[in-house]
Amino acid sequence: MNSTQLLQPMEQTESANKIPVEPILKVKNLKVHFPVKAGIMQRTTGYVKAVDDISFHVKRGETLGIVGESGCGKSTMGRSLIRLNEPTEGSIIFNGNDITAMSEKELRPLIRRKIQMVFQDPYASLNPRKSLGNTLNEPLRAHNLHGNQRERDERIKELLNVVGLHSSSMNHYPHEFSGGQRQRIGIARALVLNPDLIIADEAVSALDVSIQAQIINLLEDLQEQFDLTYIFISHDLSVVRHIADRVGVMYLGKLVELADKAELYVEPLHPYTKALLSAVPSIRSKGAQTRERIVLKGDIPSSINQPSGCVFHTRCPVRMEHCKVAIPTLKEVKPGHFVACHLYD
Amino acid sequence: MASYIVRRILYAIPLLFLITIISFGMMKMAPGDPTALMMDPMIKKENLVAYQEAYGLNDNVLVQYVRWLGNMVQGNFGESLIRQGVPISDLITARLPNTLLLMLVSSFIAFLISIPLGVISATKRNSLTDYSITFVSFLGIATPNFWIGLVLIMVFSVNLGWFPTGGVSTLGEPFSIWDRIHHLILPALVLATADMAGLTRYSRSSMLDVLRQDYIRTAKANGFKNSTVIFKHGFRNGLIPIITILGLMLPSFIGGSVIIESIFAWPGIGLLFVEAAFQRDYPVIMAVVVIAATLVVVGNLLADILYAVFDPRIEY
Amino acid sequence: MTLPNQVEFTNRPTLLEDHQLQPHDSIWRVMLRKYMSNKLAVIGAILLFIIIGSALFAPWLAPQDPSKQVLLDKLSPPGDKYILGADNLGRDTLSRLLYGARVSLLVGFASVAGSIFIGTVIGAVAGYYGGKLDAVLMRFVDAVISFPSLFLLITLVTIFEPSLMTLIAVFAIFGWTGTARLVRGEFLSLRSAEFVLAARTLGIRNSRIIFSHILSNAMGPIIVSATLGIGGVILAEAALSYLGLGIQPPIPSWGNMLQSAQNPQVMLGAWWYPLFPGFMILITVLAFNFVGDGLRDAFDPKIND
Amino acid sequence: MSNLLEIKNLRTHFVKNKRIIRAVDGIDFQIGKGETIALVGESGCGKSMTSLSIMGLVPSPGGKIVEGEIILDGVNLLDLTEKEMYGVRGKDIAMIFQEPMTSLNPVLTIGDQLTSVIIHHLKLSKKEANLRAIEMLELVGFSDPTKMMKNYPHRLSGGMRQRVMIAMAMSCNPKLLIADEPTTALDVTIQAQVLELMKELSKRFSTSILLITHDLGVVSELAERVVVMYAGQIVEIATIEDLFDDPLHPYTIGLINSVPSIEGEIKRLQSIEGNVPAPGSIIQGCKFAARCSHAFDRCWIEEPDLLLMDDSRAVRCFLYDDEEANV
Amino acid sequence: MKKRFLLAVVLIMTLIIAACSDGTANEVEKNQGDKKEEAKSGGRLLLGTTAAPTLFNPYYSTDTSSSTIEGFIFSGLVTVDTDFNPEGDLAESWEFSDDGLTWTFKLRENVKWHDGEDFTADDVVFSYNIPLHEDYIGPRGLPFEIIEEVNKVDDYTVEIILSEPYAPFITITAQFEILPEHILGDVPIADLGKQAFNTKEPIGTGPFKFTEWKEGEYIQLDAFEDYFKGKPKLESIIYKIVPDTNTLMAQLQVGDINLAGISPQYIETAKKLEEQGKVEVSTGDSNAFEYIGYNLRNDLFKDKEVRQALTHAIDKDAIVQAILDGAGTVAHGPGSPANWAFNPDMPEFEYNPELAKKKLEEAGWTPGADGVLEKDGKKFEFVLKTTSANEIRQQIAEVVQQQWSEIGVKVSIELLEWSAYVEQTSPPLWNFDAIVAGWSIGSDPDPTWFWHTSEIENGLNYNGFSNARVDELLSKNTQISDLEERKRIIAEADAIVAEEQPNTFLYYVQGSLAKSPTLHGPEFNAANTYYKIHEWYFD
Repeated sequence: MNSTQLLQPMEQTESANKIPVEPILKVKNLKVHFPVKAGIMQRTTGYVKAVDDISFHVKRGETLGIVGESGCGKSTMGRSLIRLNEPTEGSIIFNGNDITAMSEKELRPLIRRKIQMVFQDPYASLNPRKSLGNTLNEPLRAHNLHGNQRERDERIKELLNVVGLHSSSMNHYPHEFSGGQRQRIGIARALVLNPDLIIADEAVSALDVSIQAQIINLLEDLQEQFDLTYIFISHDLSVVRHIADRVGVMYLGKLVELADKAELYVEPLHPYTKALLSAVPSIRSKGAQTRERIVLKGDIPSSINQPSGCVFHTRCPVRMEHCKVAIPTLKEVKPGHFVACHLYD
Repeated sequence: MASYIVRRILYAIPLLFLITIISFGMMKMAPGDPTALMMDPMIKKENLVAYQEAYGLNDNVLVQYVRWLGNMVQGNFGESLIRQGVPISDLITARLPNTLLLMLVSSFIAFLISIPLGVISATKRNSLTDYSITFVSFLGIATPNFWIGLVLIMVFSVNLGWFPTGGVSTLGEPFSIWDRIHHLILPALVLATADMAGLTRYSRSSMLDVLRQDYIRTAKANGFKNSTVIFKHGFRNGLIPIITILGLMLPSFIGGSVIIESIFAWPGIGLLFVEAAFQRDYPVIMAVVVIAATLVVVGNLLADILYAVFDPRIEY
Repeated sequence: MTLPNQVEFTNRPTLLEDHQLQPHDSIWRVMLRKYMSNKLAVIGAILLFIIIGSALFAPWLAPQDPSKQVLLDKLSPPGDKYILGADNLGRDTLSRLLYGARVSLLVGFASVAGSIFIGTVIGAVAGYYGGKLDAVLMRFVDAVISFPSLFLLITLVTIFEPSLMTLIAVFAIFGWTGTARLVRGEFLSLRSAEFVLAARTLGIRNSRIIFSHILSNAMGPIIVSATLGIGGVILAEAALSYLGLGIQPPIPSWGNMLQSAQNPQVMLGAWWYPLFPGFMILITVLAFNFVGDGLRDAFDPKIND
Repeated sequence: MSNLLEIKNLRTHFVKNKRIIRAVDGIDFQIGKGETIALVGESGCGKSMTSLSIMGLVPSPGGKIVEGEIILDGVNLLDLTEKEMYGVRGKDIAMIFQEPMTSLNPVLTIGDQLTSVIIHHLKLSKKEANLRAIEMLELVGFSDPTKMMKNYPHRLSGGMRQRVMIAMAMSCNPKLLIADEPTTALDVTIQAQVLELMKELSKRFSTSILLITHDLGVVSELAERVVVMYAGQIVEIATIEDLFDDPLHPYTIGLINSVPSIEGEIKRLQSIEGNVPAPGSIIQGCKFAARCSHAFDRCWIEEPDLLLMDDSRAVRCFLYDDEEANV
Repeated sequence: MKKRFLLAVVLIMTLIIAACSDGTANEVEKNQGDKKEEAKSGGRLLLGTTAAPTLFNPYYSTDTSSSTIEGFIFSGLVTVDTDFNPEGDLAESWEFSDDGLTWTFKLRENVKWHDGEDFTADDVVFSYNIPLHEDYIGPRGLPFEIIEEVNKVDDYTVEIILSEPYAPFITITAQFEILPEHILGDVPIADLGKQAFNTKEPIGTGPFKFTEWKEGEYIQLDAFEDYFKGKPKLESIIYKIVPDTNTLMAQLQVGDINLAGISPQYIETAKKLEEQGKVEVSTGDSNAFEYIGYNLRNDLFKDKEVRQALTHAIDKDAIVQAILDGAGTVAHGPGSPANWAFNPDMPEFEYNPELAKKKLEEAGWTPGADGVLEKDGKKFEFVLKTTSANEIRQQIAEVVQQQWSEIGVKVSIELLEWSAYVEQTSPPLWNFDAIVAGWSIGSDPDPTWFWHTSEIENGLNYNGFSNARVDELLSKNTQISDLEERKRIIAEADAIVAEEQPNTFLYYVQGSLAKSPTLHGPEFNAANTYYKIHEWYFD
């Protein structure tokens, strides 16, 4: 296999696209709980339910956006999908393989090559002691791809080209690059093993707007070019609207709504989604009417003491009595539109 | 906070346990026979054996440890090998107050001098004052402690006669506070110098850290005078990390007492330790080492509690 | 073959033009610049260079055999015959200082190397694997740290006799706790750093992550603490020497040279004798501290000026 | 509308690694009484340094205002002594910062921090200051202000802290409130709360606000006029309507177009190529030329002046230079 | 200083006051006598020492400090005067039977214990029976092995029966003071070592009674009004414990101490102080000698000529001058000039490196390629051990190392911590080639301990020296009560030893005592520095 072939979409992927088949990733009842220790003996007194009973699937080639405010568990969820956080319960099935309980050794050929991550902080996500070339070379060596160093260098140069960096920058160190350039490096690193799925965790949040647009465009181009599937995690609803095909909304570890983006942004069902969307300040332009703003009262409850029943009931403008007691489940209320709210029971 | 304190205390227990194991283990590594020193080489062999038997030196190590630990928990540190018949606890109770006094006073001096210096150094960062203070602190770190002590004795006690050459009080004189203070000044000062330098450096960097904080900017933006900003808003925040540092410095502080007490004939546990070490009086060495480590643990505990008092963020 | 969509990127030739990239600085050069801006650190480095150099070349630099005694010349003042005077057995102070530097520095470097090694291994294991292992190891560290080091040193030295090797071993065995804490701290924070997570998601092996990713980034603080540690060991050896428990004569170390001058007779009558070893200790420890301080700033990514 | 604050040719420079960084490189603008004006730009454009210059809090040593005037109500603040500035900061000009989590002193109670400001500037008694503080807390929406007074900052969420900061800033009836990225660190729903609050307060006290932000959405919510900065200079000044409807400067245009919209679909984002120039880099000609798709020869050589288009409009671009138009 | 019997002075590790007896002793006494009338009583003696005592019970303590204080608190049957002559203390007089086996002591009447009780023969019987008791656990058993039984004849007469004639016996009675039977009589012997009596409330018949022991600081003793030789003139003695000699000297200089022994390294400082009028220093030979001891089990040292050659190579005079600042007398054989049995006429092996080389060459040792002597392919190299606790011996080792190297003998120095040193050099290890060491001679000059073959296996004859003639002479010496006869026998033995050179005898230790000029009474003395302490006084 020569280096250029690797950059091409996998053949079987292409054929797989034609037949509606298994989703690339299926997540069922995923829970990630962290013990909370308190008191004199430091007993575990409770759990932070960072991710609490979430199910969804990701279709090959699509971009699934996950939005939510800080502390809603979206990052933990993203990390648990590649076992950076250990799932407490539930299952994660990637390409038909249940990876929930695999050993690191089993994960290596499968997940460590096929799912990659783009991180938020362009400064912290690169090893300051490694040159760009080293950063990209290391995974190739770890997986014994591209036999010799010359081939690997070729591959790295191409990759740099693909993400819009000059191949001469191989010998440079992270501190010599700007934030936007570093994020390109982060993307190059995610691409180096030719993955199927990329989880982008707040991948553009730390960037200036003008640079943010460059990176978003780049991600879109790459998706098309390499037939990538994205899980795009962000707090920025505008960005998610732009990039995602389907969008899930998280609140306190729960997935409260999941729908195609067209539906979700135009006709949100969950009161939280509605409030969230209305809260986003937007550029006033002629003709565009300002939507009615729903200002939620109070703060997001701490995830240690989650409210009973529906976790949103403490701030919900339309809460009902039984919201305090009964936990709503995620139901498909319209085709492809899931919501967890008692309003739609 | 109560639960926090209780937790800290409980945490100290396994620590103390480990400390006793390490101390005991060290002693048992000793190759020489502790009876060698104190024995008349003309002793009868039967007597020697009887002696070793009487002191349990021939028992299984574990048995010895458990016996020793058990006794110690009850405040019984055993008896000195050299000073037969004298309970070690008597030795310790006679000496410990002196050491504590010396340490308290010298840490007080260290605090009184080095924290303001550190703060000044930080607020006048990169000025001549800052450089001078920095240089002097480094000098303080680099100068052997005992050397300062000897020089001070030569100059102030022997040549000028301003201070006594050592001891806690004038022998045979009736107790007087002034006399005690008079004896305390030099040793406390020398013991303080060692850590003063470090403490100045720490308080400087701690204060620098604080002065970089956003809330300092807030205070400035609220129109407070520089001095108000530094003392009301900066100082207390700067103090908090220093409390921890103080806890960390405790071992060197207590360790320094060994040297200082030797130089100034200060009858504290440091001096007791040196005497015991030279005499290979293992039970005493062990007891002092354990006491010293316990002092550190207790000191750290106090620092933790103090920390919680100063920092409202500690609540659990 | 050409890449599809490559056209997309061709309109960005300016991306890496030189004015966009900061001047091609290696990290080392950046650190060197930061280091050089600290005057005291530069002075310290020069001093160390001289001290270490003269220790290495002691046999060529020393005017006399350091153990040659001319009893009649005991406590000679500095002068033509003995540049820095002679000691209480009529040995040349300068020569002994030069050879003493070897011993003092050897003790400093060797024991710190040992303690750094132990501390790094334990700290790394505790920090990387965390959990129960971490708790147990750290309790142990806490316990060891609770012993005032001088108490431990004296105890062990009296037990094992203060030879050069024992001293080095004892300093190493009880000097590692600070490093262990430091390394553990670095590991704890670096373990969850994004670039380490990235390495994990790329399937890089644990051993490689530990060494190539985490340790290389923790090297800065480790080197700083080592630098300061050497100064500390030299001081501690001097303190032990004061009690007669340091390096034992006739091997000259600055500590025992200073110790043999602890005598009012000498201090009043032959001030030069204690002065020079004392001065060497002072200067060397000072230099190590300056260098350590400079390195700390140089390695600290927060301080940019 | 008379001007509360006039900034004339302000230059604030920094020395870093022996290089001079022109953080603020000659800016002029005015803020009217009761007006809310937004200072917009990407990181490193000098907007925060502008606000610190107004406050007289340029970090020193290193930073220095080298030229210009900052005239508040007829008084040039740069002529005041440090002691006189103590009376201006917090009283005439108040400020809130981006990081609510770290901008409050962790070891003092909310009450302490509020009342000390009030006592300092309004010379009230302890008791009166307490009442005033409680009143302010109520104003910013705390339901139990008395209890809040005894709280320490670490118990509050980011949104609550930002409210406290606002209460503190407003407690002495400032003429000008400088809000430096006040909502950037907050979640959307909390941001909405804080923005509502600021709107309400500015209306109620007719305080002028200088809003510093990179978020055009926030600008559109709050500001009446916008000053766009790039590389230490003002590139465009416009009313909010003009800016969004008819941006003039290519940078402004690029900025607006690179933001994805929550309202509707854009097929592809327009991005501004290249990077924000590194602070301290010396650029000949127009500072934006390297990233500008309209750049022509002159842009690489000459530096354009800020052209006044009309009373409320100015732009720094040769595209609008009559000379060019004539060519 | 009766206690300096034997072993106390294995421990002359550092400095401790040694004793002397030169002709001046009598004169001093006379002077004291003259001044007696005008002497004011009172004053506090601040006695400085670097060694803390352990406990005050002569049957259990082994260190010098404790012995010194025991000497103040208790009295023995006899004491020794400044010339080592036994003098009655609690015993008024004594006599022994012709076979030398039965000793009868007539005790002084009207002697009071510090608590007011009367002293009687019961106390003597009780005390001397302690080390004889089978439950006795303590370090002092050996000297009593000679005693068969102790009998009370009447309230003031005691009879002691020995198993064999033993001339030094009388000095044993000087060394072990009498304890109060009325206080300790009921205590089981096994527990005697741990009694509070020993440390908190010792009761004796001596001139000073115990008042306070301030741990780590000092021991205070106050004058005992009813002391049987008259109330001491000094009001009190404060035995001050100072951690090191530097401090001791500093305190002496400023007057915080008014009496202290001076070790040789500090003699020059003391002399300076004397010039300034701050102290008065008295000096004399102490009853001890320093030497380099060879392990005769080692082949290297088997040849007498070789040992003599080694001695020839050492410049003893330089050592005395340079290291001791002259505070010592070059030695050629065992013994001490301070002692009555000293033989001033022993074979000498003067400093002569050339002769040393020659002798070694005759013995087959020729220089090898590296300058080190060789014989049959074996190099002349060995380890010289000494203790790190003694700075002077350390320096001697360094000097000797160099001087030997000049004749091609290669020596490496090993410094050992004190107890490890004792352990390694003594039976049954004898793990040494050569040592730098010193012996202090007891009140009785009997050299049996050092040189008799019977002392090799379990005694102080660490060298492993064995000489038939010496054995014979030594065995005789303790049987003879005539001093002149005994002196002649000991002199002959010492001369043989000197000829054999199992040790290189380095020098006779000189001791010095510094006192405040206002203090009258103390003079350095090898036999008993504190002789008649109850007559000391301050101006």
